[in-house]
Amino acid sequence: MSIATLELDLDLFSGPFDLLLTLILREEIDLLELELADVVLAYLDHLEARGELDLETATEFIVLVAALLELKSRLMIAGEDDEELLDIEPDEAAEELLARMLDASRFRSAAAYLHELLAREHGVRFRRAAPPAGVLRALPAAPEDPLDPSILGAAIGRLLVKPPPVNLRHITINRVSLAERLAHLRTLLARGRFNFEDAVTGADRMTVAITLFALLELYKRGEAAWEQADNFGEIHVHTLHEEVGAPVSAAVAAGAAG
Amino acid sequence: MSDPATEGAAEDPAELARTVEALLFLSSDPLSLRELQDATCAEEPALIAALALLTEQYAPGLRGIQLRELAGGYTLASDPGAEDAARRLFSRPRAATLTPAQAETLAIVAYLQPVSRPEITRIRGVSADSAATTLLERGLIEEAGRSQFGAVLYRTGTQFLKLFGLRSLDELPDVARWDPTPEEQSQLRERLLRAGEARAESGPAPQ
Amino acid sequence: MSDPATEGAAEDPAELARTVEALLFLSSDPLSLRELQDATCAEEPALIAALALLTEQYAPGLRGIQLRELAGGYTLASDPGAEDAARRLFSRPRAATLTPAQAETLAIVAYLQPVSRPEITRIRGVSADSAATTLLERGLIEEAGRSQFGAVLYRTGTQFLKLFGLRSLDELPDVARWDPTPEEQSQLRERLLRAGEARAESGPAPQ
Repeated sequence: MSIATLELDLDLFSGPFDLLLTLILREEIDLLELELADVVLAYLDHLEARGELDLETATEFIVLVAALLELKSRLMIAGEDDEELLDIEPDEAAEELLARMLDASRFRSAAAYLHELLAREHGVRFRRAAPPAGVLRALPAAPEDPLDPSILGAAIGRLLVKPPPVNLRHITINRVSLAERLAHLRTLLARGRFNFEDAVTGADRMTVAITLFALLELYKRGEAAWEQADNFGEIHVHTLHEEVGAPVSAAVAAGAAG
Repeated sequence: MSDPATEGAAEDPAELARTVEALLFLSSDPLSLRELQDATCAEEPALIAALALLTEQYAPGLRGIQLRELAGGYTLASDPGAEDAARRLFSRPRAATLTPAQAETLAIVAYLQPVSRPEITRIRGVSADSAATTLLERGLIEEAGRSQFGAVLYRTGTQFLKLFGLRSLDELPDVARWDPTPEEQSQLRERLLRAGEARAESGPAPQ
Repeated sequence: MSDPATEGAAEDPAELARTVEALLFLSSDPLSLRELQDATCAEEPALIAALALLTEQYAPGLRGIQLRELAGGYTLASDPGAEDAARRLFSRPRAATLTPAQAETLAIVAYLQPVSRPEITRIRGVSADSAATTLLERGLIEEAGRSQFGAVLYRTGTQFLKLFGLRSLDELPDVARWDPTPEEQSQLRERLLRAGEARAESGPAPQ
């Protein structure tokens, strides 16, 4: 499993871990009020119930919790009623954040460069075909180290697993669903771009949160991206992928509406 | 699609010949005159002239690649004179590993053969194109005709049994050992398709 | 393996060029000088002469096929001039378009390889899971063992160099080239500070 789907049942919040992160980033949940120890305990409970340690998930969890701790300690210091600290802290915090943003910006530029390289290769295709039958037949009988056929059975076993049904009822009280918000955003996206605020006009906090979650989902799937010129400024959402875009999305939206 | 520039280009026999050459190079199946015409938007006489030009360029003995006219159309193939070298090339030892995507695709072909590419995609929930092509290139799967809907069908290839040290397909391990819900009665194919579709739905986006 | 007939053949540069051409046609991966040598049983100078001959035959503008030096070897590829026709024939665009998330993930892997998924997430600030999965699926990145903490490590593979037209990773420019200018850095710093102050003023810190 991914750490994103870890179910939490805390005083302040119940739902999956990644929704918690979203709400914190959106400042819908005050990180200062959240007992991070409870999050860690919930994860340990989950590990115990599972009976095995998935190292990749564990690493991801530690990174995320460390980030939350860092953020929280920063908030706590900045919140102290101390003029001097207030003067210094944002400075240092900014330096740290700046270092991270520079790192991210470097690789965003590198990504843009890769796009250029790819564009330069536009229209260059490679032949991909099986070798002639005669050549294949003549190949040596067996590699020295044959693969274990059980990897094939195990692969089929994995493919037979059905996903658990997605259920967000406990946090949405059935009024708003991720699917519905996705459909809503895709309908708006059909226009090409829109303002996030317009997508949630008059909505309650939970709907806003689920809508934001839906937007993250669209971003993850390469359907949408956004720009925000200033911190706390307006969020402009635009469509990303013409290929994945209009027709299918429209069909999904229509299906969800009906 | 067919803007004036393309149309104009199609008039130049040398340029049309280059385009046809590229198409024949890329396609692993023979291309009919009709398919070439649709792709190049050229008139039939121009196309025939281009093919004549290519036939000259690929005259026997000139190249390591031959232009052949088969029942199904035109195709490029390696010169048989290079077969010894080709055999040496393909028998060079290579790491006998499979990526997870390749293992899944190969398992689907092994247990369900013949199986179509769209079926593999439905079961896996993601496109299997890259994995399937690599398996084809390694001779682990091969084409086995077309389904009634025209999709390419796959079965395991000559290298499959060799890679796993099996004598026959009967030696494939029984899936029951890894079955998460052995109580289900329906056929393996049905169950795989249902599970794949359920996974595709749980992720809300179209693929 | 190397019977006298083959040896003799290898002496004739035109014939060797034909054999090399056939091998390049058959192989989907670029072939290194070494691999060509092993397959043709030719001496290196003869092989280099044969490749020079092929390079002439495939000089730009002559053919619908290009001879390219990519990913540490030689390979044949279609001429971009045929792309419109190829798209009509295969009814799909050339495989590789990248979403911004995929491009960023790929850039991080290309520069920092081997690099783990949590590390990619840390740099990007958002999860790289689905982007990494797609890149894996398309063969642009591959697994490269595990970190000391057990996280899967990624590196780029041959497919990456091929599709991006690179001979080797050394051709990628130094990542420092994209460091923001001092002015940009100070602008960014100021903006961060302003945001921090805005927050300090507006947010009555909860107890």
